[in-house]
Amino acid sequence: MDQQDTKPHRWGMAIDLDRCTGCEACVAACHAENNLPLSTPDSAAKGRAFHWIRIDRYYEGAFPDIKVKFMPVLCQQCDEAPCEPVCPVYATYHNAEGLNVQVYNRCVGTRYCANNCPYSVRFFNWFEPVWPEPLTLQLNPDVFVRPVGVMEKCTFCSQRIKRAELEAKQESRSLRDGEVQPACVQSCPAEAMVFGDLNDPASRVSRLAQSGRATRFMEDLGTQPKVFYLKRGE
Amino acid sequence: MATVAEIPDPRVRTELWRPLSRAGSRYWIAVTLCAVIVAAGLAAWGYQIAKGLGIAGYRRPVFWAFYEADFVFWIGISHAGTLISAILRLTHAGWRKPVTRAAEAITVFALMIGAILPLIHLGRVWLFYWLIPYPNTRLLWPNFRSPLLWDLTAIFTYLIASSLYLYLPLIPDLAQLATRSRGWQRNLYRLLALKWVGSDRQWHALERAMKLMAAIVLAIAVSVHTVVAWDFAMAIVPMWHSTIFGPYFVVGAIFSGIAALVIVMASLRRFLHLESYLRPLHFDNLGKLLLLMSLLWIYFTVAEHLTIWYGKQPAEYSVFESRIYGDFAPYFWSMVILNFVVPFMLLSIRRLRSIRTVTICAVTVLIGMWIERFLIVVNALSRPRLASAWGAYSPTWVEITITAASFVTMTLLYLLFARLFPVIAVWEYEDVAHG
Amino acid sequence: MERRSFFKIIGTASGGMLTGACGNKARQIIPLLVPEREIITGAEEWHPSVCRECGAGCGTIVRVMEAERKTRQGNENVRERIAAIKKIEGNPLDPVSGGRLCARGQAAVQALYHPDRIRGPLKRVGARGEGRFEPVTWDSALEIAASAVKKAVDKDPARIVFLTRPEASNRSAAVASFLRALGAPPASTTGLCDFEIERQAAEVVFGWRGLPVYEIQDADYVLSLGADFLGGWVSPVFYARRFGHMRRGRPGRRGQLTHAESRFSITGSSADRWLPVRPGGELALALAVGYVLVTGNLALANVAAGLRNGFASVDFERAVKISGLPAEQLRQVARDLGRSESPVVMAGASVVQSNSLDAVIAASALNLLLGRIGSKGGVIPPVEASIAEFADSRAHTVNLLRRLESAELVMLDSANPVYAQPASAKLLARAPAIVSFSAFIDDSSAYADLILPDHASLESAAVVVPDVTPDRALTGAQPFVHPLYDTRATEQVLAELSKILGRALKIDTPEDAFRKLFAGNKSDWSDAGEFAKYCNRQGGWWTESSRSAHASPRFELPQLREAEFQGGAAEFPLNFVPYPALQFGDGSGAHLPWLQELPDPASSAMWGLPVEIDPKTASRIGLKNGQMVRMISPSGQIEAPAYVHPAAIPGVVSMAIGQGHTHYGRYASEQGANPLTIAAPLTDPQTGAFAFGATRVRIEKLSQQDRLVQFSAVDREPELHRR
Amino acid sequence: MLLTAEFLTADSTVQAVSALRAEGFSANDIELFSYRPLELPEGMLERRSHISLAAVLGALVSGTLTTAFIFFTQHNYPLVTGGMPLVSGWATGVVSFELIMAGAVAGVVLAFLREGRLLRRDGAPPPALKDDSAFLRIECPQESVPRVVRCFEVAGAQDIVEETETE
Repeated sequence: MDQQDTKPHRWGMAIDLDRCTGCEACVAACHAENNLPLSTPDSAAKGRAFHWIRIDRYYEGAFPDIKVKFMPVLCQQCDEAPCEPVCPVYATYHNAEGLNVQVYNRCVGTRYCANNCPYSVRFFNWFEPVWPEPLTLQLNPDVFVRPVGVMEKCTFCSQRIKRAELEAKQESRSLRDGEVQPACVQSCPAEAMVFGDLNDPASRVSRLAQSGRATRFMEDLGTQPKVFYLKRGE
Repeated sequence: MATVAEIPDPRVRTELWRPLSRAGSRYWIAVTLCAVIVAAGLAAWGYQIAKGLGIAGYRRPVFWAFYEADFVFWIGISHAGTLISAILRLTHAGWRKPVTRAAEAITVFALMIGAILPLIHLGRVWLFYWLIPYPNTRLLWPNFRSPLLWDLTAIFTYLIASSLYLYLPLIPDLAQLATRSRGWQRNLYRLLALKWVGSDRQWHALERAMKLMAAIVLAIAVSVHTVVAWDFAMAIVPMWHSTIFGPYFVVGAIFSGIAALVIVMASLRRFLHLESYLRPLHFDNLGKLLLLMSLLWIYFTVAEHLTIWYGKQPAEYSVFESRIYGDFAPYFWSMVILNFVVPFMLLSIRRLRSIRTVTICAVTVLIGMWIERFLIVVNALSRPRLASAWGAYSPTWVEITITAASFVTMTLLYLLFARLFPVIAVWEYEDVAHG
Repeated sequence: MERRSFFKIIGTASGGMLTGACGNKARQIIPLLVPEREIITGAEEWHPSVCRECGAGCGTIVRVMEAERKTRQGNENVRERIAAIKKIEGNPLDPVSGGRLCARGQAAVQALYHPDRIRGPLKRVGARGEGRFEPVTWDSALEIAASAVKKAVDKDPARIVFLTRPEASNRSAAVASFLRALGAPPASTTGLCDFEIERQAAEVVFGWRGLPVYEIQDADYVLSLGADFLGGWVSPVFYARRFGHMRRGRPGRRGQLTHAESRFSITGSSADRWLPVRPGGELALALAVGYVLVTGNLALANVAAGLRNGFASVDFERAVKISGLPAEQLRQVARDLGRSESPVVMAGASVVQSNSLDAVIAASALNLLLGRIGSKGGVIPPVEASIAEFADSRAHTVNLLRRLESAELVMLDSANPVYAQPASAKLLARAPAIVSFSAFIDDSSAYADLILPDHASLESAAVVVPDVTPDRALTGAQPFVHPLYDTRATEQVLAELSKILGRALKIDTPEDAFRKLFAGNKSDWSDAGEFAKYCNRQGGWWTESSRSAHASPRFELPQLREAEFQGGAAEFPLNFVPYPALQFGDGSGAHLPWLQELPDPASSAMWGLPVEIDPKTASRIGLKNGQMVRMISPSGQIEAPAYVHPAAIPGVVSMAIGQGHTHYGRYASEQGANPLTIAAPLTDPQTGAFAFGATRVRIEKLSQQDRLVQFSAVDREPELHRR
Repeated sequence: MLLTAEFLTADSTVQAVSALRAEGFSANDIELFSYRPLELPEGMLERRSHISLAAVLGALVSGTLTTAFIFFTQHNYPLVTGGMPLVSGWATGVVSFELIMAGAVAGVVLAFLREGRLLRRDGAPPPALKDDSAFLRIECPQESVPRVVRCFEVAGAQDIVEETETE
């Protein structure tokens, strides 16, 4: 019998801003994986477009000494998530693996969590999502299609975690580092994103999180995010 | 020693009860008009439930907007009655007597409206009962850490307490009315009179109960609006996360409550011909109160904004800047004019203080306070911490209809109330008029 | 029936670079098609495929699962269980994608399930360009097509114009042999994103056929000159992976990137230094840097005298002036290049100017000065094509308008000349016959007399020789889902046409291609069938191959000259730079909703692309974001919303290519403006490539404030006015 | 015996009450009926009230129940929260405060109903109140009737009704 996981996983991510090119492959990957509702020009203009992961861009300086800061922003899966205590029905809560989970079925749509998220990564289903046929054929059966009135956000591709864990269980082994990859991490051409178990000190993400370049986004708020950003170098 | 009142003057009763027996065609036209608008509001809500909240102007990042502003506004208005009448009752302010019931009725109606608005705002209103702790097999349980649940309990308590607070002193009047009316009204009054016989035991119990209720309701009212303020202040949204939001909201609530009361009184005086009961004295006193609250309000407003300006924390300052100099500046400055400049100029000069000016100020204050609620909700949300998520909100016909309907609901409820119940406590009034 | 079996590749987090032979789970034979009755609900299968959204030829793996297809047959709603494609990822075995994939590649699944795909052959009923068609049967469609071909052949086969995509594949081979059989000239491309300039320059400078491979992953200093290699140039996934490695893949060593381009592309954004060169000033920049290298003794000693003298005789002052950059900055770049241990210069023309070929030649020559040919972290020759026949059949750029002028028959295969060069619309309108193989009614197909729709690429068998690859490569795709509609693979249609015309045409399937490879190579495999099976299963064949690190330069250094522009500077004060958008490429990705809603990296625009104007010019005209402007060039005018781009070069306005399709499905039709509409009809004289950057414009502010839909409207962190 | 007398002025009512009290009748047996509250001199008809006690009791009961309810149900509720505590003192405090207040209100109202003898059907029917008079009713044994009547008449009662208790 192989060794079984004794300690729960604590999933985390490291994003190397020195590698990130801002190419948005992760954004497309997320749409493809997670059945994000399609926007239309109208809905996008009204601020109803969905991007669980987005590339924030901030220009700094003026021509010709100008820089742009690209930063992929997704749910930071905070350990002390501000979205959690405000939900009156426990629709957003922490699961055993430290993921900040949104239970779509339980959500009544107060949208308080979205207000209280300092990273603005939560999206609300203002309407029932529709896909013109036959685009529905693409929908990922592993991922719930969220109905109207429900909040949603990045899940760290929990369906992929689940699949990998089940597979490992079937084979009576523990998960290997890098075996689970959310869609964004998987797609990143510059390999700027690394996903893994923060409870495993040998995992790549743990080592990157320890590196001197690692910072967390708005750490001063005390949210204890599990996404680590590695600063750009010179 | 013994101060015993004179035997009542039947004229008072006749005058105060006149509206209950007579309703002209103008009344019914008004009721119909109001009912139509309220129905339109309900239809808009129904349409929103069918289609989704998206037909309103809501968007990321402004996840709360009109409905929440309306909610805070109406909960604020609800402080008209209970709080004002309780304060006056506890301080034995004799002039309160013709004012209290009018005020308490505002409370109950405003609370009813206010309590519905959170439902309108829900994404899945058909599941609202999931906020209530009840045994179930679906692992549903409300989160008592959420300020929304505090809200739920606070409003529940307040609605019950203020309804009873309105109802208890109404009982003697109902008992009298029961003897003097016919048909369904007689049955209604008799049912509601709870077999009141007018014994001194009952009068004594009523007096004791009302004194206690005044104290309790005062505590509840303060806590309710504090909890409403905490809906915002508990969140780490820049310009929401403020320690003075509790008292600031309470002050604003009393402020708008008095304004609403003045408007209601002015209307009652005009339409029910109660000139000899709602006298300039009452308006003058309420005008002074309004002025006091206006000063308190500007004090809190300055205190709130000055610290932000001086501290210049980027996230908060972004909101501040858009409010003072930016997109929201027109709203902010008109709010200051409506809530402070106009009332201060008209009310602080004694010569200018009249029923007309007090009423004008009340109207400006109501508008100003609605803008304040709108600013607090929308302005802060449209400037979240991350500039990349900033966005502008504009309402659609849905929110506008529902908001309009909320105001008309108040009118409608008042129209019906004034038709069914004496808006001035006859027994109390007699007491003071001849005591 | 063969037992259904799984193919699955676990994405491995590769610490290093090329994850060529990472540990995979045991792979079994892929079934060519998954029989629907054998699909298991909830079970996933991964099939290898090849991405054909651009010419890079990334190997992919495709996730297939059960889905329910709803159709209407007569008056009945029919639901059937089919195998459907859920997701596309990079194939970890493939040296190009390395298991990664760009946004366009991932969105390709929407082209398969696009609601506006053509469902069967169509015959035009409306006027040319109107886009009204009626369905016909394949038999009659083939007949009509055959007679059109016959008519053209009878008249003059040289006047058959076949436009196809810029790739080397079984498709290009089929097209080539079809045309050869007719005696028609070879197929050509529409001239956008086909990198013809770079190919010719490599031939001239190094004597290489194909695109050079830049080993930036091992470089310490990269100067990329006009090559937006992270934003879509040549092989974006390939180079992004190498870029990542250059930056942080080598502990303690971080490569520097200096990027010269006349707009702030994402390559410029990711660079350590961006050199905002004037449009058309790339040649001057390359020559000036070379001049400093040569005169500052930073170049190799043993450089050919001609080259050395060529650079030494550059008029440095004038070159600096043309480039629009400070002289000191150019000197610094040259010093950095010269002093770096392993520098490399990437030469490209993401935006083609009238002097782009010279610019790419001069920039490539800098690698000769630095002695970076074939060395680690330098530039290495393209590998020998795995199948020469495919490589040889690649379509090249021609002077499109001139060709169309006299066209007797135009055939369109995934080519959209009306969009790429809008001036071709009126030529198409009067072409005697047009046959399209497009899967969508696009701008050009709207002119076609007949549409013989191709399968979506995920439904067809294909085998592609990638554009740029470190190893010899052949990447293939088997069809593993049934075609949704009554479409036919274009190779097959061409064969059928040939048959009707009485000529035989041999079409290579991936199987054939791999068998051919086996024949041409010694390998461990005992028989060709087993080998082909193996290739099919892993999605292709890649092998290390030796290459000669030798360059045989046979060229003269181009003379310093300014680029040509249409429009006088007085009347048209601004340079106009239309550029291939990251999300849409040459515009062919615009019909996919995921790409439409992908926020543009520069402006965050969704569902539309703005004109990017620098803040100074914008404030002079009084523009704010979203203000509609009219851009007027000597060739025409377009209207688009403005985006005040903080990093735009003053006097240079740019606009991404991709919107403004007249026809291209519901998501792209009549959406925004096509910047190429106003591009000057200038071409690079040697290659015939469309110099779409050679335009000058003026801008007029329009009164209306149209919609600029941005996901993030704020592009700077708030500057607080501390009042 | 129940004796009910009608008085036309407040003063005469007070006079009657004080006379009765001087005669040694218990405040418990005397009851006044009027359309409006009549203020009697301090201690003349002291009515002991337990309404404040009821308020405190109501508050205590509801406070205990609420806190226990929140605490126990949350502790026994099998909800996974990944370490987030289900009970937090501050939040429970806010909710408890509101429900304590609700309990106090309930206590007040229930005590009011009880002390005011509202909703009761027992006893003799109350006098039919008139606009311009107050009624004084006293429950007394048969032998005291003349004393009561005298007190009434001295104070100026209009009309004295004598009835035997029905139950």
